[in-house]
Amino acid sequence: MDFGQYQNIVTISVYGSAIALILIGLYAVLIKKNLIKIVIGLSLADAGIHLLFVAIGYLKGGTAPIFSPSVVGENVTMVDPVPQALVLTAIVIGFAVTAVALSLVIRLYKHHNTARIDQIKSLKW
Amino acid sequence: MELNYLYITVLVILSIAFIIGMLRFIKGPTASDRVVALDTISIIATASLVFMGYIFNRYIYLDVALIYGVLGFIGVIIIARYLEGAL
Amino acid sequence: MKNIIVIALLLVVGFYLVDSFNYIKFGDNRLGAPSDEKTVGAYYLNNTVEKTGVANVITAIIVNYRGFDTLGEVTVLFLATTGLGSILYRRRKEGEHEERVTKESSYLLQTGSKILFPFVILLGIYVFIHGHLTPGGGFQGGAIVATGFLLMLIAYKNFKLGHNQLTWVESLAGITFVSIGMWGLITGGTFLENSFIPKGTLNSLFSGGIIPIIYIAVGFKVAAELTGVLDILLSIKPSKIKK
Amino acid sequence: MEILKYIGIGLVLLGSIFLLLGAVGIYRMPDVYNRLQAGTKATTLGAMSLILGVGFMEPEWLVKTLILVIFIGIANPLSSHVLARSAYKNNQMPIIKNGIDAYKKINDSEKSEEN
Amino acid sequence: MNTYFVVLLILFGGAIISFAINKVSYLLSGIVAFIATASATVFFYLNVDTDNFVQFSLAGFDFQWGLNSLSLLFTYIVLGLGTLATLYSIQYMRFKNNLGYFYFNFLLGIGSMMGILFSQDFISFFIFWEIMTWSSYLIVVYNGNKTHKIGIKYMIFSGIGAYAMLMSIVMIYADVKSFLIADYIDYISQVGLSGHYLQIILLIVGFGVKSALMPLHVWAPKAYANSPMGYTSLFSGALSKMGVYGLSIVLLSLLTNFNTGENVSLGGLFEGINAEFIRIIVQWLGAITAVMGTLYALKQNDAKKLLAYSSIAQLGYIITGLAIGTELAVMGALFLAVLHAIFKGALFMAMGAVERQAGTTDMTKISGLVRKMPFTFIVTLMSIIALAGIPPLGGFVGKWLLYEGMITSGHYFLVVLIFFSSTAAFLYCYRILFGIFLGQEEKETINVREAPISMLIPMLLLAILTMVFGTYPGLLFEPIANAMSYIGYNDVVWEMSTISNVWGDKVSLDYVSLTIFTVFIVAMIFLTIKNYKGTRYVTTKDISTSGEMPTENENLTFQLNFFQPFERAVAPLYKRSMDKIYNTIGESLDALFNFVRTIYTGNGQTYALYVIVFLVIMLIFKDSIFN
Amino acid sequence: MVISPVHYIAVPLLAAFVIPLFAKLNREFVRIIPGIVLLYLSYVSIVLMNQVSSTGTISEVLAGWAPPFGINLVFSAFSGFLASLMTFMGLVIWIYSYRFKKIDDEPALKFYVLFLMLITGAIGIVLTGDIFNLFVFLEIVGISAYSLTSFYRNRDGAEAGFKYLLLGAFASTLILLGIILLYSSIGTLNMADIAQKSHLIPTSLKVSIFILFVVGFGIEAEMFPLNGWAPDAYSQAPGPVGAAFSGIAVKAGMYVIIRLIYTLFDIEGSFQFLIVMGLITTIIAEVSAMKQTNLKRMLAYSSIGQMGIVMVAFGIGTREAIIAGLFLMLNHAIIKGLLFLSSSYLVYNDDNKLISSLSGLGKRLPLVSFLFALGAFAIVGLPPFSGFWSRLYLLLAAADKELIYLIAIILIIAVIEIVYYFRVINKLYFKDIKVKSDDVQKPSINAVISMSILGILIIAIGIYPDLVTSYLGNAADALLDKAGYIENVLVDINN
Amino acid sequence: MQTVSLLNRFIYTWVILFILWYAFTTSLEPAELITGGFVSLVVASFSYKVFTGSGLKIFMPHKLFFVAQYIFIFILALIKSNFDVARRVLSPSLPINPGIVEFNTKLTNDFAKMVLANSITLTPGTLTIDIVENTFYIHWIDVKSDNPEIAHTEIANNFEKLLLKIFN
Ligand code: NA
Ligand code: NA
Repeated sequence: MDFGQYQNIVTISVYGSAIALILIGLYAVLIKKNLIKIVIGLSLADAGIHLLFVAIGYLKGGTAPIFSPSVVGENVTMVDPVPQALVLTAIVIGFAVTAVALSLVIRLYKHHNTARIDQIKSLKW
Repeated sequence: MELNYLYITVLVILSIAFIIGMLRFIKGPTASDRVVALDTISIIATASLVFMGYIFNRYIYLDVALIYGVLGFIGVIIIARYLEGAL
Repeated sequence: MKNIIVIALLLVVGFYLVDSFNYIKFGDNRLGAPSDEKTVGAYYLNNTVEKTGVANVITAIIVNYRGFDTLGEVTVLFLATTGLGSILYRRRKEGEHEERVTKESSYLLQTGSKILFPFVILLGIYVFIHGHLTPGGGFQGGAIVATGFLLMLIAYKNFKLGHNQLTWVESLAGITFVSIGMWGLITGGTFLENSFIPKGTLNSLFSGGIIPIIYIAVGFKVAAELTGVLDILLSIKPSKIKK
Repeated sequence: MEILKYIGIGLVLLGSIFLLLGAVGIYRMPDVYNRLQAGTKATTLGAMSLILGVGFMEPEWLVKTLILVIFIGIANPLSSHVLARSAYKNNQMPIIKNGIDAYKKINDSEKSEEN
Repeated sequence: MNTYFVVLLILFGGAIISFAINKVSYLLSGIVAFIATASATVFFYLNVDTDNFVQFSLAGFDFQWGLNSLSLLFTYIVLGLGTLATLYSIQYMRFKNNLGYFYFNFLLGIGSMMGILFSQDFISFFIFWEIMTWSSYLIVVYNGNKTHKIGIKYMIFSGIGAYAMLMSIVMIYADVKSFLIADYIDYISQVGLSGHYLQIILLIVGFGVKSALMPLHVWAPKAYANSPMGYTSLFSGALSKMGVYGLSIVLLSLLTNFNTGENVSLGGLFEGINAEFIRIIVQWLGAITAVMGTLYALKQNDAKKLLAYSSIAQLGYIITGLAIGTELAVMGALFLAVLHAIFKGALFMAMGAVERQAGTTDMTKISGLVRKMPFTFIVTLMSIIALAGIPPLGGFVGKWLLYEGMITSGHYFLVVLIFFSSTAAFLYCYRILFGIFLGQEEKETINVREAPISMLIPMLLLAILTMVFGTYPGLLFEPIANAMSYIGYNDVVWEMSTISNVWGDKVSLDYVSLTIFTVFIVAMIFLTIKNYKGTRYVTTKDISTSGEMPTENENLTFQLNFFQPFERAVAPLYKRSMDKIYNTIGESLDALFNFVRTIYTGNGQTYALYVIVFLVIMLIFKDSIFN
Repeated sequence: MVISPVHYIAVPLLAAFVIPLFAKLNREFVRIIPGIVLLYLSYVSIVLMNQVSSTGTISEVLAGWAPPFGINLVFSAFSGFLASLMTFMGLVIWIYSYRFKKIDDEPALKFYVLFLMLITGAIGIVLTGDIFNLFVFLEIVGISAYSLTSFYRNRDGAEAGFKYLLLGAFASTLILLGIILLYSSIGTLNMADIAQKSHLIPTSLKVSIFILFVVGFGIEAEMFPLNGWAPDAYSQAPGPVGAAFSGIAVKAGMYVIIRLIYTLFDIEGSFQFLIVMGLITTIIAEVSAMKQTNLKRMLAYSSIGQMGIVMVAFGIGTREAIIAGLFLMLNHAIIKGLLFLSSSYLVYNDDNKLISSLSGLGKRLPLVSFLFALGAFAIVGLPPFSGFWSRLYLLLAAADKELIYLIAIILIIAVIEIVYYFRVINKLYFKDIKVKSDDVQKPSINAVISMSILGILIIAIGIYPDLVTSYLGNAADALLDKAGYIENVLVDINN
Repeated sequence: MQTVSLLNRFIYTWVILFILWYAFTTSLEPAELITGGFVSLVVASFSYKVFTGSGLKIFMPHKLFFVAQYIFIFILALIKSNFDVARRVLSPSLPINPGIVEFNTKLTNDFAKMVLANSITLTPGTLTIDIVENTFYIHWIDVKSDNPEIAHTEIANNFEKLLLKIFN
């Protein structure tokens, strides 16, 4: 696919939407009071990052970088494999962090009987 | 070359289906409605993946579709169980 | 008011980020000609098949070129399980039963799960055994296997998860990964060096040297760990917790 | 093999149309249960047909497409059932035009057991 | 092995041993401490050699240890007073807790003072300085409970002083590329003072804190008064002299050569500063310190506090003398520095004895101890005579020289100030004598006995020394003259027992001493005989007022408000207490700090917001931050 | 098998995977194995440090792929110094926590595994030569740290842990954004390669990437205003973990900031930026420390303040300043370690960890109190303890660059430190005893050994600083030698 | 049903899984087959107890015939039902008359019941909501009667007859 004169618009809209996802996630983290929603916000931001990874690896007309029998020896364009490998790692790590975050939310809820972050500040100053 | 028309036709239809499914997802009105929409969308996506595999002539897309199908199914089940209040 | 400030701040961040991508056009050919190898990605695309015998370049990167990352990543997951266990640790009363779901699921779901369970597990294992040939891999396969267990966990109130077996699988898989890495050192090469098992022919199951072996270990490990994580998360019921 | 290919094309077209039908179904029907009614049947047939069609067009892929078809045949109605049941348990009463609701008593007795 | 290392080894080693041995017996700690100081003293003076320099390298810096005539002079104070104070402490501290801790820090203090005197480079100077500071801090707070605020205040001021000094030292190193004090003096004499005033001022601040120079003195009175008296004698007698030692290096070695120094403009804060200006400031600060110390001393009811303020006043004279810098003034200052160590040491020891035997040194609570503690009385009497500067005891000589020095160099107004405080010193000294020892006995002090012999010996020795130096000041003039010639005062003239002024007036101390001494002995005999006759004593509280009996707890002794009329006269001076100013500063800082910490709101979301705000600021201003 | 830097990672990982299995044989293995590993790694440290000082930087290729195509580890005099320090601190803290009283068997397994991984992650950060790999290790540190912070249920651990996680997740997001921009602009992740190619990035973009990294890693390095998590985490984590945070984890964050500025990017103004941020961090932290009533929290703020000073040192940037910075890091690890470890016993039975509850404990816990006081003396920089030398070095470095205001601020802060540390010492020794002797927790023998090792080190380095100064000098040279770093790592490519 | 031996059930599971493996790989290379045999053995070993209660008997030829027959009528019903859906969905008036009916089944086998339930879901106008013991609850888009017998005949009869043949 060649975007020709629309290159800039495509660039901004593709990266922009991934970045928008990140910002929406961060917005949730900064504004939502509910701990669960904050964790969801973090996951959203993560998702945006993952999208961004995939986007930077994309190459016009590229396919999956797997030399299966049907493509061996043919002249195919493949996308950059590195971001794809990185994003896998990032996803797994994101999952791990989310799991820990949720477990902490559970503990907090148990301890404070609330899931509102602005009410959980016995540690301050 | 005549296959191009097929590609475009099928992809257009699937896209419309996808969009209509999304509309229901957005509209709701209840959580259950949204999950129903999600279920439908995931089936459409699975089928689309298979067709994309055909277009790009990459057999490996079938695996992707299969995995996607399984995860979509179990995902829907989990949400359903959650709505039921079982989790 | 706070909303508006936060939105304004985030918009500034967004502006600068989008602006940064001005230098990096979407879909641009940054890989360059194969010979000048402007990115490491280009090098991988040009050399992986020849040098590792692995069809799936992503797998080659994950397991070999950047195998050290993957070792770390597996560790992160392992730590998440451990951490979860520590954060949510609770001394069980005598004979207390672990309750993951509060309501029995429908008869129909239970029946369906019985049939789909081995299917999903087998699919997962297929995915991580063929990680070097198809788009799957240890993580995806492991995740699918874990999903299979998850299906059983939410369908049955009293599904017995062998915690001992999980520990064994998890540990042995981890030990395998590190040991293969160390074997490279012991045989005089580098850590994780892919040298002591023949590379095989491209696109056959037994190809890629240590890559599929490691990926299988990763698959088992991820499967066990994710299952453990899901199990712990399911067995906590914030709604029922009394202070 | 040309025949198979054309059958394949037919199946693919048919499948995609039914998938669209399923989507329209969940959009138009008035409540969860009726949406499921329409959605499940059409999407199941649609997906099976499309995938099988691809299998016919690429005979080498047939075996794996069959697996997908069987999986969808089992999983899709099953998920619809689980969704319907969960909606009911979640107190989303179906539109009942004729007053016939045999399931209500079961649900009510379960509820009272819980309390 | 080198003399310096051995001395330090004995002292620091003794510190550790006496700390450890406390577990065996509480008496042993003190004995070990005494043995350590005594043997260090003996060893040191047997091997002393001013030409012996030791060089070594540590942490990439060159260190140099050695002795010169000036530091040798101060070693007499440290080791002499140190030995006597440890001896005194054995009995004085008996029956108290944590003696291992006490002697450990005691010896550390003596050792580090010796270290300071050995140091020919700034860095070891500073290291020993700091050890001296914290070990003395640990003793200041030894008495517990009420002392912790005093300790903190001491530590804050010491910290300010030490870090001012450290700042100066690192700036010096950046200029000179050497830590050797001699190198710095050379360097300054070559390049001039211009551009180095900050270094000098900071050094003065550093030494000023220890020598309780106004306005850095506020820690001193309470710290002196609340430490165990055995240590206070050393604290006020020797430790404060380390400040004097430092000041004498700054004022005499660094600044004297620039007496006529050009008026270099540094701009801003240091506009118009030159060497002379600094010296004038220090002279005045010294004099004001003397006056303020005296005024506050007058107000005290507790003899210990009184002496503490008096120490500050005395240090003021000494500093003024050093700052004036003429031969006579310096000589007087150094003479007073030694003498002050002797008589103030003796006085604090005496007060310690009173406190130990009678339970308090509050002059409103006790009186008439002369018959119970005659030797302590004699020591006090002699020391006070020395303190007040009355012939024939040593203080007189010092003051004489000082006045001479000030008058001949034309500092008339300073003379007035010093003279005022000197006269006032006579008043408050009289008060100690009368308040504690003379007057009627109180019934509370009926069972009081004289202090143990091991406490009396050091006190008496010191008292005798005041007399010896009063009669034969030449014994002290010799090392002082050596020290001064080391600094650069050539041809210092002195005689064994005659002091003279520039107009040729001479005082032959032999005869003065002899005369006064005879009178004194006669008076003593007379008094003793008179006492022997058994007069009836009425206690101060045994008074009958017209019809109304005062209650027991109503304090009616004449000691109370002794100087009330005088106080009223100088009341405005008291109002401008430095303490209050520092307290106000402290409180405002406290409020500010309390505000700052609320940045940490405790809300995780706020912290996350900080991150974004920071990120945004960085991004917006990235061109100006990272141009 | 030749000893190589990868042992630092592989051996502990192997151990972490083995521990759950061995725990089934005998519970004691759970406690012992981390110790054996850390002991072995200490041996590795000694061997490698010797090797580095004789043959120079070791760049270890992993998986047989020469950088930039594979991941590599760099054990230079600089990174090796930090790795060795972390290993040593890990060993000492392990000794302390062996028999950590409140841990019963089941959580003990988690504790030791998480603890070992915290150290491993930090060492990984320091040794790795790949920016994404560094991120992975950062997450290892992160997950271990979040879990350890919320280890105790009877404290507000979960709250602290959540805040830590929240900011940690922010950090990850920003760092990943930076990595994305970096990779898409120069197509490499290898740090030496980045160092070589970073001039190819348009300046504006390079600065943006740098800012993303600095903010991200600044969270770990406790830079103000990104350090909101730190006081909470330090004060809520179990005592040995607090020591590990300040002695090990933060160092890793600081290391990255240093690498970014010294090696990866060549950005004008970044040194001054570090000085300013360091000063702000220090001032605010020390001022906050002064107002604390909670002992651990006070130590936490003090720790942040120290890291601010470290930033200042590296911001000055001369060889002398770097030596000072490294010395500060070393001292901070040892001294803060001792303070955290001993304070655990001092406030053992007070859930609020109040300073006021220390009254007179000097009598009840003489050794612990003594060691705490020793630590306090050392941290405020009194001679003859180790903290004095590092501060002196820093001041000299600042004076050399004629940063007079800097000297003044550092020394004013030192006075503030004196105030709040001596307040605690006063409480310990010079207040009436409030606690009954049964109510205090006597330190176990291993805790005594561990704390004594640190105490002895503080005195030993204080009296004879040359014990460490030569290492510090080599480390500083290694850090400054950017060309050497690139050449060492990319030897196959460039030749 | 419980009379079927464990070995029988195990082998059945193994075989099914091996077939599945082949479907996944669609390769007859020995390496794949050996691996598949081993993997399906392992998976079967821990899942055969849940996977099946009836074992190998479904492979008997006459049963396979019934299976084929069932599939045929099922597909017919499925297609029919889709046209039914099309009619309802596309008609502007949405002609529906929904309700929930119940009926009892004679089937005893779990799998059989599930197949029946799924078939009902996919056939015209009906959706299985739940099965409690032997009773099916069906959402019927166009309720003809609330009588269980009539509902049974209308909805399930054809399938059930064949399923009884297959699973008994
Ligand atoms: Na469905
Ligand atoms: Na149906």
